[in-house]
Amino acid sequence: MPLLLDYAYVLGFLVIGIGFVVVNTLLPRLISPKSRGARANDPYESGEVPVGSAWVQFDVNYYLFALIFIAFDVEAAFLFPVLTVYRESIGWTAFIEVSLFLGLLSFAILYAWKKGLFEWK
Amino acid sequence: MPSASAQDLQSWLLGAVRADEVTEKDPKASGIVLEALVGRERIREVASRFLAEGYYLESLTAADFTECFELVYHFNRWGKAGARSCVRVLAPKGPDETASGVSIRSVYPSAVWYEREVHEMFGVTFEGHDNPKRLLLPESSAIFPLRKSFKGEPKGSDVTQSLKLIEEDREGFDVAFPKTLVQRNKDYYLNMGPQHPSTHGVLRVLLHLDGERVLDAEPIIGYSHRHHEKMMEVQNYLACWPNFGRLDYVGAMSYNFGYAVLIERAMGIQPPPRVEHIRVLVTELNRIASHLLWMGTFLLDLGGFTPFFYCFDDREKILDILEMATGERLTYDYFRFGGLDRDIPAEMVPAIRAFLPEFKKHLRDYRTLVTNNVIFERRTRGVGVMTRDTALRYGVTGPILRSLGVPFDLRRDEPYSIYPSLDFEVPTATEGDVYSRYLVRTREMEESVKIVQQVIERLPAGETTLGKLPKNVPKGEYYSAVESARGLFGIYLISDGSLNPYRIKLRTPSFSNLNALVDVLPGCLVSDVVAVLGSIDIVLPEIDR
Amino acid sequence: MSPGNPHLEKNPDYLKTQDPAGIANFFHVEDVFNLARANSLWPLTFGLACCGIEFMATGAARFDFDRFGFGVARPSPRQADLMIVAGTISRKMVPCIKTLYDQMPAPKYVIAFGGCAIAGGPFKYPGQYGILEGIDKIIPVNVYVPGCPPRPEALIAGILQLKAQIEKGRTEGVMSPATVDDSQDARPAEYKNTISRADFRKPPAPPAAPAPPPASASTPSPAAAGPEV
Amino acid sequence: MTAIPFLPAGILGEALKIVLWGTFVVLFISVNTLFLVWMERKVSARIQLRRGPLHVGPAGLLQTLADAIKLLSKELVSPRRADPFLYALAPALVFAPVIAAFLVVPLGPGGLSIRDLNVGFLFVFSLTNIAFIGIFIAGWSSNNKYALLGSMRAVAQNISYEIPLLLSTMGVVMMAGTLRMQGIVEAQDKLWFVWTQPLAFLLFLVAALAEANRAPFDIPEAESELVAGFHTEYSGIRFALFFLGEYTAIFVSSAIAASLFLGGWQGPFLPGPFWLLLKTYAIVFVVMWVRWTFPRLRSDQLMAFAWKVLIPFAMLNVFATALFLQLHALFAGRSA
Repeated sequence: MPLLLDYAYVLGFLVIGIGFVVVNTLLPRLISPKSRGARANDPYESGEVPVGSAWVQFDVNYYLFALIFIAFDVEAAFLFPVLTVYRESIGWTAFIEVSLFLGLLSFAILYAWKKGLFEWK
Repeated sequence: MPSASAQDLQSWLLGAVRADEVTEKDPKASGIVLEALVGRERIREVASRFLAEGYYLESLTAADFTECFELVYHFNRWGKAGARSCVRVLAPKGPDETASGVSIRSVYPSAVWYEREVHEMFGVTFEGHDNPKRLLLPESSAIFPLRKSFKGEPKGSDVTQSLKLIEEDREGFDVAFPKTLVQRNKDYYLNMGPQHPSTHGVLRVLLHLDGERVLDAEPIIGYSHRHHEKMMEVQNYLACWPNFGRLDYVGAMSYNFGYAVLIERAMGIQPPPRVEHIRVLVTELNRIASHLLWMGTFLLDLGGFTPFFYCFDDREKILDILEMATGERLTYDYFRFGGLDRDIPAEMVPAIRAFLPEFKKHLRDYRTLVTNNVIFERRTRGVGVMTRDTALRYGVTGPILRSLGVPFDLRRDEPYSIYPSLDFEVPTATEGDVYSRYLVRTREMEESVKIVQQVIERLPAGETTLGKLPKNVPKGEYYSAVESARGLFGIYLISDGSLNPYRIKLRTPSFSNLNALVDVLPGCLVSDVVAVLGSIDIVLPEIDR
Repeated sequence: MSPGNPHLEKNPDYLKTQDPAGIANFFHVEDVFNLARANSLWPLTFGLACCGIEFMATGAARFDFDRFGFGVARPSPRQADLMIVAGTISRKMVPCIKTLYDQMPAPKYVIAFGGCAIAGGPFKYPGQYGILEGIDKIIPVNVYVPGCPPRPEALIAGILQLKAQIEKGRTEGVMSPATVDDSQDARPAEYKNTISRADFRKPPAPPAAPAPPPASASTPSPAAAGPEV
Repeated sequence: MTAIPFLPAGILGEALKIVLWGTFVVLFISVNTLFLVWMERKVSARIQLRRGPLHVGPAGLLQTLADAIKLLSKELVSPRRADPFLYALAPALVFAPVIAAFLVVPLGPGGLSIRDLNVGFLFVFSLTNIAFIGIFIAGWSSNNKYALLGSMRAVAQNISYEIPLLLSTMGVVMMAGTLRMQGIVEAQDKLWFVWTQPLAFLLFLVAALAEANRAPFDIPEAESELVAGFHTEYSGIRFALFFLGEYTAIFVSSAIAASLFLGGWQGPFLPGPFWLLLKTYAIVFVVMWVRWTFPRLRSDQLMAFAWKVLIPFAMLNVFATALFLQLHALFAGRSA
């Protein structure tokens, strides 16, 4: 039950936050004047006519970061429970296990480093 | 005194063209040493020869005569004085005033912009020029304004034409964005400017991107075109002063200087010593102010906000001092032919004396705050590197050229006024990247401080005017060049002896410096574009004129 | 308001850049909003020429218009309230300014800063081909700040003037007719005709040499009106 | 967690509590952001030889209120050729999670916090990640090129700095032995973790700066490059909501940093919430100070900095902490 209540709190806060946003975006429709002008709603690009759409294929650099992030984030999520109980379960086994895990993680970074992911061509 | 290579060139020219068409000129009176008239087809060959001798294309323009257009090429080289040569090509007028020349863009890429300008202003086409679009005027313009047959537009045409342009703009959007727009390719074009916080005015750079990487960049100029050259043709010589205050409003004193040198050269007069000293004094103070403004905005482009305020604070103090003499803050027209608008007030020199030590201390502050900042160094070192070859082919001058290790400074190399008698250095760097441009400009501020100190120590007393002068300039052609804060500022004047100029061509430094961007930007990241643009120190009205 | 402006004739209610809101001034709510708007004018980061530098100086350390709350200069028109047209309006720039003005959300205000933005300034001469003589021919202007360029103090005074106007509820700008009486007319008086090249390049020898035959349609002009060389 | 006596027990009571707390948090965020923006403008002015807001209200205090009311009364632009649903959704996605992050901030002794979740600040970080999705959607849906570039940068930056942020807290977790925020604060009653984990504190601050898109890591909205970055096309109150989200994120990050490293509400004489606020504002001040001092990094340098410098050091810190705890247990007599 307390766990469920935790989630109720989270949900409640999210709903309140979204409600705040919705109210705030509806209010100006009532109270703001509307501007006229032929190009009022056109996409802004320094006042010029844009050349082509903004929705194009994008550079692969960022995508690679996303991939390596997923690997790391999952591993970090694994690490947290281990570290929480690290103090209680102190002993050389735990230490070696954690070191091993970190060492493997470091190899991943070294690999990406070597592959030149961090230097944009 | 033509140098050795100038003599080589002269003898080569003599072999290439008819002997009577090469004349040696007196640089004291006309600003050039050598003049040649070459055949229309031979200009590319002549230009190649000039390039081989280490000359850059200083300016390319045209003049409208009854029989023909005269295409005027000025070549100059880095180094001591006495090299500026003027080559003319005749482009006979056909029906409806059409004429054509031969493009030298394969030799000097900077000619692309010059030829486009000549095309749009005179209607002269260039063979071998594949981009004959308008440069400064809107694409749909139907006029060739610098032709003498252009007698102005009718009353109210500014509004009708503006409305037409607005209409075209809207239609352009509807074409670019049809109702169902799905585009899935990699061609990513981004307009930076004309309204953009870091293009310093109304420059527009059309970037072709692959992700964050720049594949290609095209500067598009003309958003601040104020028809200075045509305007001066319908004004008398005295009325042209305000134009020079507004061309480069950040370093207006240098432009005043250029015009004063030009007209004094044409009239053969010599201003009194006090005038010369005050001129150098205010010009150097103005140069410091200009570099300060550059430094502030440049760091703003890099995301450092605070130096902007520090620099502007110092700049305000300089403006206060200059305001004592001129009464203006920005767009000075303080110089007069053979003199000054008025003498400096008594409290100005003490004010400068009080300002200089304080400013030197601030320069040290900038060094700790900016020069040694790790992020700043990372953002600027090795970025936007320009090669000497690029600089030569594009006619780059000023601090950008000096950051390549070329100590070319007209105050030293083509001395005017009292600069030869002053003790100062021409700072250079070697890398040619954004960081070295920054270093050169900061050290130039220190050198300017040195000059100001020397001048106030030995400021002579005396007259600040030559009295009444004739209102017209003797018939002939004149060229003057001075070192502005951004580089070489040249004025080419054709006088028919009347009360107003027949043709006046302004050779502005940023025009060439910006043009070289096309070579520097590809391969940069979007963030570097901002750094490189900032490091070039552009003032748009000076480019667009 | 301003007959003779083709822009206005095409869009008669152009000056109303804004359609009134649904609950306009219900319980004086509009007055409250106007008070807030007047005290929070965010200018568009936008300089055209010399006056743009003075605009920057106004934001910088000595003048600091953030004191009055105008310091949040927004580079995107979507977030700006006030367009300070600072500098000469070249015709190439006109569509861009109009677009930016359109893209600002209502309510929006315009300050014509400097002689050029007001009426062409020093770049106006009979028959000029490059500039638009005054931004108020294209978009409505709330406050004019004269000067060439005006001092930063003048800009602050101008914005405070605008602030006072908005607090009073006067938010509409004005437009001017397409041509005003002292505007450009095509007086060709100062425009020269071509001189003959042969005549001009002739070596400075005996004065009265016969003029060469004219090669083009334009009338051959005497060498110059000026005195002898 | 604290029982409020006059409330009915049971589900209804809890629901009422959620609503009351939620409303309080929204109000607090609004007022706090107004103050933070005012503070930012004053701090920047002081650094830049200016005065900052001065004439609207006493010392310009009402300046940001005027700004907020004005933004509320501005027209909302709906860009043509954009994705209208996603465009409207994005501000909510940025704003709502930040509110929820307030849940776990420990406010005072005796377990005083809105709801002390057992997963503690992991929850905060997972929520702030939702905000990045909002930022990305904002940039993508606008059909604006600056916005797209900004949102791409934002996502890449935020995922890159997420890792050092998490890694830098691991040392604290190991020392405290819990993920509960209250537990972590209580573990600092003798010694703040900033003394035992100084490297982690630095790393956390840097990573938090980047997570909040603050200078010198503000490339997603780099004004001089991308005009206004991902919110280029947003006007009026929608823009204000992004602003609100950003400043609240800074505030929450600072509060978390204060709780993790500076002993949270711990402090003599004064009540706990006051100490927390004081420490949080001190960190916020440092954040502002940094912003107005440094130029901006370039996007590739930013990524390289996270992966080449921050993450190795953070991992080293975890390793060193493990070793330290091991040796500490060895010499001080083992407890387990």
